[in-house]
Amino acid sequence: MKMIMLLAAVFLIIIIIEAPKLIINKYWKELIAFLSLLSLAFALTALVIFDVDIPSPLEGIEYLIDDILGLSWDRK
Amino acid sequence: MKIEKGIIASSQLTFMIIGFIQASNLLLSFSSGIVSHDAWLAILIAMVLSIPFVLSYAALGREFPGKNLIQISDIIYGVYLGKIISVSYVFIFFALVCQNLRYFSDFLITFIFPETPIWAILIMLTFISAWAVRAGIEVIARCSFIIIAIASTIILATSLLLLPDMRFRNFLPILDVPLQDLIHGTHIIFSINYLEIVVFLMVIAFVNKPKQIKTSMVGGLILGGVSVLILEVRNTAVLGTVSEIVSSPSFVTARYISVAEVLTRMEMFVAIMLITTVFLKVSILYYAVVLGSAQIINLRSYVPLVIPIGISAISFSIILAGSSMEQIHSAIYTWPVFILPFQLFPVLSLFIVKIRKKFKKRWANKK
Amino acid sequence: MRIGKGMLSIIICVFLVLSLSGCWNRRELDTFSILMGMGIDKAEELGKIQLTAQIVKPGDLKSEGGSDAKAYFTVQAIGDTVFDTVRNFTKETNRKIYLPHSQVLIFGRDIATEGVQKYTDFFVRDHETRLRTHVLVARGEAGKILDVESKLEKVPAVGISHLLKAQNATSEAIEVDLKQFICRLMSKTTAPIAPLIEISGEGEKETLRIPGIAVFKQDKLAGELTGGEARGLLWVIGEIKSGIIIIDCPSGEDKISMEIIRASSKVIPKIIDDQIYITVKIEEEGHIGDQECPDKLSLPDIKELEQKKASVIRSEVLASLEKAQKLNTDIFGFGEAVHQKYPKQWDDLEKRWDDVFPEIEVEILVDARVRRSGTLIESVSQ
Amino acid sequence: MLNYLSKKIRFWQIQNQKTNHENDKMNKQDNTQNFSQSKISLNLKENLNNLKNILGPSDDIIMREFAFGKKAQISAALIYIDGMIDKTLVNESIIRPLMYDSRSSFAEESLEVKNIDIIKRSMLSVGEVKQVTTFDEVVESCLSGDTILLINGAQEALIISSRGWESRGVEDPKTESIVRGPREGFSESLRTNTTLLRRKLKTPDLTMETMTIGRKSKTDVCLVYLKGVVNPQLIKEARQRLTRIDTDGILESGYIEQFIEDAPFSIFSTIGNSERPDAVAAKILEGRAAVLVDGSPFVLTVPMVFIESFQSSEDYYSRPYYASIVRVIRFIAFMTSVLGPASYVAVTTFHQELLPTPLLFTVAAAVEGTPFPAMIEIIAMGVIFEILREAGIRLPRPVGQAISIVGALVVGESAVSAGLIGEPVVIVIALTAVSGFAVPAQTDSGAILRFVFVILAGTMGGVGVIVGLLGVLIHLASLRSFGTPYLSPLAPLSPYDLKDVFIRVPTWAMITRPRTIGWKNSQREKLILKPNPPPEKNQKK
Repeated sequence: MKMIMLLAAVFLIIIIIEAPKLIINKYWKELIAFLSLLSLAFALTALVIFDVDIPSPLEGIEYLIDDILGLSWDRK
Repeated sequence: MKIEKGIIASSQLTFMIIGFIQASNLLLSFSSGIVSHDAWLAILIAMVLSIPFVLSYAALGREFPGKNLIQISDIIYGVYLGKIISVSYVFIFFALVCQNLRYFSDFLITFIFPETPIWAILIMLTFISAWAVRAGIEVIARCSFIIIAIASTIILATSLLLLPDMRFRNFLPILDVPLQDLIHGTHIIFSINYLEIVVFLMVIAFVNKPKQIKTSMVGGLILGGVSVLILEVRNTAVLGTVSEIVSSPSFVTARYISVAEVLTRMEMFVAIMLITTVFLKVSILYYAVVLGSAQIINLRSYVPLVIPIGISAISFSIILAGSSMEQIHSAIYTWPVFILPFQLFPVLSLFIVKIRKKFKKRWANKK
Repeated sequence: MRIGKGMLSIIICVFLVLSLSGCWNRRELDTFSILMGMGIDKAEELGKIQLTAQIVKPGDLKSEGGSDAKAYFTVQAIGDTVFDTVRNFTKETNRKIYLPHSQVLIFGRDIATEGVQKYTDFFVRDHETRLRTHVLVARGEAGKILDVESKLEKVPAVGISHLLKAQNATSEAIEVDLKQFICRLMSKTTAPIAPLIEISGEGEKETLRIPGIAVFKQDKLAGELTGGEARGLLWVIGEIKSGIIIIDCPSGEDKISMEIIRASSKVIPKIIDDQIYITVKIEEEGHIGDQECPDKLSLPDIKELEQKKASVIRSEVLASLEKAQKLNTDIFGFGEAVHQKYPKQWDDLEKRWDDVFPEIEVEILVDARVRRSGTLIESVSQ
Repeated sequence: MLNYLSKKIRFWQIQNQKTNHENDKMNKQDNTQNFSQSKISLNLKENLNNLKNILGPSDDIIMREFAFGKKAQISAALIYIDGMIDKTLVNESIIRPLMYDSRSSFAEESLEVKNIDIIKRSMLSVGEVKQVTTFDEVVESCLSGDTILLINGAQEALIISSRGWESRGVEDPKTESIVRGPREGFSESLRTNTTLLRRKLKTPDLTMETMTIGRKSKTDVCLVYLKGVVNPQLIKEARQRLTRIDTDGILESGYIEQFIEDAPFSIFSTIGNSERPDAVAAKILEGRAAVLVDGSPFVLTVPMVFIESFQSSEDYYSRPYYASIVRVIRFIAFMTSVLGPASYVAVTTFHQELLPTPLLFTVAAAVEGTPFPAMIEIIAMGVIFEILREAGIRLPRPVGQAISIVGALVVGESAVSAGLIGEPVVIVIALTAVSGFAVPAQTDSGAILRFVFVILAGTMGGVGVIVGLLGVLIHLASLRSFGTPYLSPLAPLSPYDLKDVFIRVPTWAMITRPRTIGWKNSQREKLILKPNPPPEKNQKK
C-alpha cells in the first residue's frame, strides 16, 4: 500500500508538471494521449510493484519463432 | 506543422551512428560465446554485409526528403497498411529501448552494484535519456560528438595499454568453428550490433544536407564497426578463452590492465564509455519511439509522451525477463530471427518505390 | 522555460536519487576488511574446505618506522564451497571481506592433488575478484604460508607477489595469474602450471621460498619442475626474462656465468604420416656476467661459449620435456600449436592426445649468442 | 507542482508589476504633469520656482542667479548639481565670459530673445551647447550633470555640457590580471570606457548605440559592435532585449546581464564579461557585440560560448605552445575542481577496487578511525572552505589574511590531528579549491556543480557522477547564447573553429573568425602571413 501511494504521488507530480502547459496551449489531443499513456504506464508499474506475474513478451517471441515458425537457432 | 524543428548536420549523423554501434559492444558476449575466437571475423563479415542495407536505408530516406519512416510508410502503403507498419516499428523500437536498458542495468548490477535493485538504475538511466529526448534531436546530436570523442579515446587508450598483454596466437586457427555457428554468430552481430541502425530512418529526415546521408551513414557504420572490431580483437587477444565465458569481455579486459602497477584498474573508464554510449543509443531509440507514436496519432508535440513512454519502458524492462540468462538466451537464439524482417523491410519498401517510379515514368511516356 | 524545467529536473533528480537510494552498495573504507591473500586447504572434516585469509589492519599500516604491531592478521574458516567459506569469515571478523585487492591465491598441496577446477569458478565469477591475482601452489598447507611474515613488506601477500616478480631474475619459476591459469585450465590439452611456494627456515628465520613450478594434469597436481627443468619449460613457452647460465671455461677448469638478456622461442609442429614432430626454435642473447678463469677469450672461444650455452639450454629443455612426457602433461601447449596449424586433423588428435603426447618427437634448435662482455674486456687476472 | 507554483508566483508578480507601474505613472502625473510637460516661460523667477518644485529641496542642486550685460541688466540663472559638474569649466567658460566679457559686447537695448543665440554662438566657450524648450529636457540633463542656463526673458534654456565628476582613472584591472599585455582596465565612467575601445579600433565601422535604461537611474547603456563583422540578427536581438528592460534602476552590468540572458535558470552564464579593453576589443573583432553600462567597469559581451571561459587574453599575447599547454591545464583544473571531491567520495565509498593497492593502504590508514562518512567530510570541508573564502574576501585585507591563516591551521591541521577528518579530504579540498580559481569565469558554476556531484557520488557512486555529467552535457548542449550554441565549436562541431579550443594555433594561422559567431566576411587576415626568413640572396660575387 505504501508503494502504491508513493507511485500515485509520483504520477501526480508528473501530471502537475506536464499538464498545465498542455491546457494553457489548448493541446487537448496531446493531453488525452498523455493521460491515456500515463494511465497505461501506471497500470504497468502497479503490476510490477505488486509482483503480478506478467508473461514476458520475449517468451511470446520465443514461442512464435521457435514453436510456430521453427526458426530458432537453438535447434541443432 | 512540423513536430520537430531541429536540424542536424550530416557529420552529427555519423557521430550518432558511431556511438550507436559502439554502445553495442556491451552485447558482444552474445556472439563470442558461439563463434569463440573467430568473433572478429563475424564482426567483419556482418559489417560488410550490412553496408548494402545501410545504403538502401539511405536511399529510401533520399527518395522522401524530409520524411521519416512513419511518413514514408504512410505514403508507400497507404493510410491503413502504413499505420500498421508504423505501429509495429514503434513497438520494435520500444522493445529495443527496453532491451538495451535491461542489458545495461544487468551489466551494472553484475559488475558494479550487485546489491542495487534494478529499478533504481533503470530510473536513473531512463531519466537522463528522457531529459535528452525532451531537449530534442538537436541536443542528442550535439552530445554525440563529445560522447564519441570520449568513448573513442577510451577504446584507443585501453587497447594501447593492453598491448603487452595481447597474445595474437589466440586467434589461431582461423575459422575454427563450424560454418553454421559462424553464420549464427554473424547473424547475431548483424542484427543486434549493426542493423539496429534501422532506427535512423526516423532521424535522417532532419539532416541538413540530404546528399551526404549516404556517405555519413556508411562512414558511421564503418567507423563504429571498426571500433567494435578493435574492442573484440583486444578482448580475445588479452583474455583468450576466458573472453568466451564472461558476460562483459570489454569490462573484464579493462580490469586486467596493469602497466607498471601504476596504470591499473581502468575498468571505470570502460564503464564511462558504456554508460555514455548506451545513453546515446537509448536516447536515439527512445526518441524514435516517442516521435513515431506522436506522429501516428498526429500530435502537434511529442514532448508530453516522453515521460509516460519512459515509465512504461522501465516497467517493461523489468517484465522483459525473469533473469539475465533468460534474456541472453532470447538474444542469442530468437531475437535476431525476430527482428530480421524489420531490418529487411525498408529494402522492400525501396524496391516498391523504385518500381512504382519506373512504371509511372513508362505510363507517362505512353501518354 | 525549457531551461527552468531543466533546473527543476536536476533538483527533482537529486532529491529522487537521495531519497530512493538507500545507498545499497555504499561502504566506507573502514567498514570492510581488505583481503590481501587467500589460501585454500582441505578441512579435516570430509568434503569441506578450509580458507585462510590474510587481512590488513589499516590502522597499523600508518605507523612509520619500526613499530612491532603486525599490519595484518589471518583468519580461517571452514565451509562447503568457496563462496560459502568466504562468507563464513564474517563469523570471526567484524567486517565483511573485501576481495578486489587480493594479491595471491594459494592452493594447498592436498587440494591441488585432488583437483582445483571446482574452486576456481568463484574467483572468476565473483564481481569483486580480479584476474590479475597470482595463483600459487603450496608445498604444504596454504594457510601456513600466509602466516609467515615478510621481511620487507608490511603485508606478506604483497611480499609474495613481489617475490614472484623477482623470480624473473632466475627464470626458474613463473608468475601465473588467474587469467593464465584459467586459460590453461579451460584448454583441453594444455596443462595448467603455477609457481610453487614453501616455507624455509625455522622459527625466527622462517621465510618463503619459490622452489619451482607445479604442474597439473587437467586440474590435478601432477608433479613439480625445479631448477633447470622449470627453466626448460620457460624456454619453450617464451617466458624467459633473465637468468644465469653457467658453463665451463674453454680451458675446462673454472666456470663462466652468462646472463640471459633476451630470449624468444617458436614452436613449429609438423605432421608427417600421422606422426607429430615438433620443432622448438629458441633464440637467446646474453652477456658474460662473471668469469672465473683468467683466460683471455679469443673469438673461437666465444663461438665455443655460445655452443656450450646452447647445449645447456637444450639439456634444460630436454629435462623438462622428459618430465612432462613422463607425467603426460602438455605444459608446453604443443596441443594448441598443432591445433592452430592443423585444425582439420585436430578433432581426431584431441581425443587421443593423452596417448599422442608422450610419443611426440621434439627437435630443439637453439641459437645462443654472446653479445657483450660486461664492463671488462679481459678478465681480472694475476 | 513546483512548476505550477512558480507559474502562479510569476503571474502574481506580473500583476503586481502592472499595478506598480500604473501607480508610478499616476504619481508621476500628479507630481510633474503641471511642470515637466510645460514649456519654459519668459519669466526667470517663475522658471526657477518650477524647477525647485520639480527637483525638490535637495542641497546639492545649485541655482546660481546672477546678472550680466553691460549694466548687468539681464538676470540669469545657472542650475547644476554640485559634484557632477566640472567646476573650473563652469567658472572659467560660463560665468566668466558672461559676467565680464558681456559688458563690452552687449548692447543695452538688445532683445532678450536674441540673447540666447548670441550667447550660444559667441560667448560660451564650451564644446557642447544645446537649446531646449521644455522642463523635461532641462531636468533630465541637469540630473545627468549638465549645466542649465536660464535667462530672463528667453523661452529657451541652454544646456551646457559640463559633466565632470570624480571618477577612478584607468587602472590595472583587478580581476583579470595578466603578465604580458596592456595594463589598462575599464573604469566606471562610460565615456572613458568607450574611449578605451575607440582607441583600440579606430574605424568608422565601430558603432556605439547608446540608450538610457532605468526609470529612476537613467543609466546610459552602450551597445558596441563592428559593423560588417557582426551578424545583424545578433544586433537586432540584442537591441530588442535591451529596450525591453523596464526597471527602476540599473546599477551594474550584472543587472543588464540578468535581464537579457537566454537561460535565466541555468547555472552557467550565457553572457561573458570582461574588465579588459583588449579582451573586449578582441571579442568585438570576432563578431561579438559588447554592452557597456555606465557605472560599471565590467563590460558584457554576447554571444558567449562555453570555451570562452577557458580563454584568457594573455593566451593570444604569448607564443602558442605554452598558451596551448596552459589552456589544457585550465580544462584539467576545471574538471578537477568540479569532479575532484566527487571522485574521492565515489572511489572511497563505492569503488575501492579502483585504487591501486598501495594507495588504498594509505587512504585506508588515513581514514581509519575518522567518525564521519566520506561524503559528510567532503561536504563539510567544502562548506567551510566557501565560508573562509567569503570571509576572506569581505573582511578588510589585514584581517582577511588572519582569517585564512587561522582557517587553514584550524581546519586543515588540527582537524586532521584530532582525528576528525582524514588527511586525503584536506588534500582533495585544497586541490579543488585552488583549481577552481584557474577558470575565473566558471568559478561559481563550478562550486555549485561540485556539491551536486558530491551528492550524486555519495548516493550512486561513479555511475551517479557519470549520469550527472551526462545531465550537464545535455544541459550545456541545449543552451544557446544569442543564437549561438553554447558548446560550439565542439557541439555542433565546426572543425575550423577548433583552432582556438584546446590548442591555440599561431596568430598567423587564425585566418578566419569563429564561424559560429561571425557573419559574412569571416576572413580576418591575409592568407599567407606565416613569417619566413627572407629568401637567401645569391652570395656569389
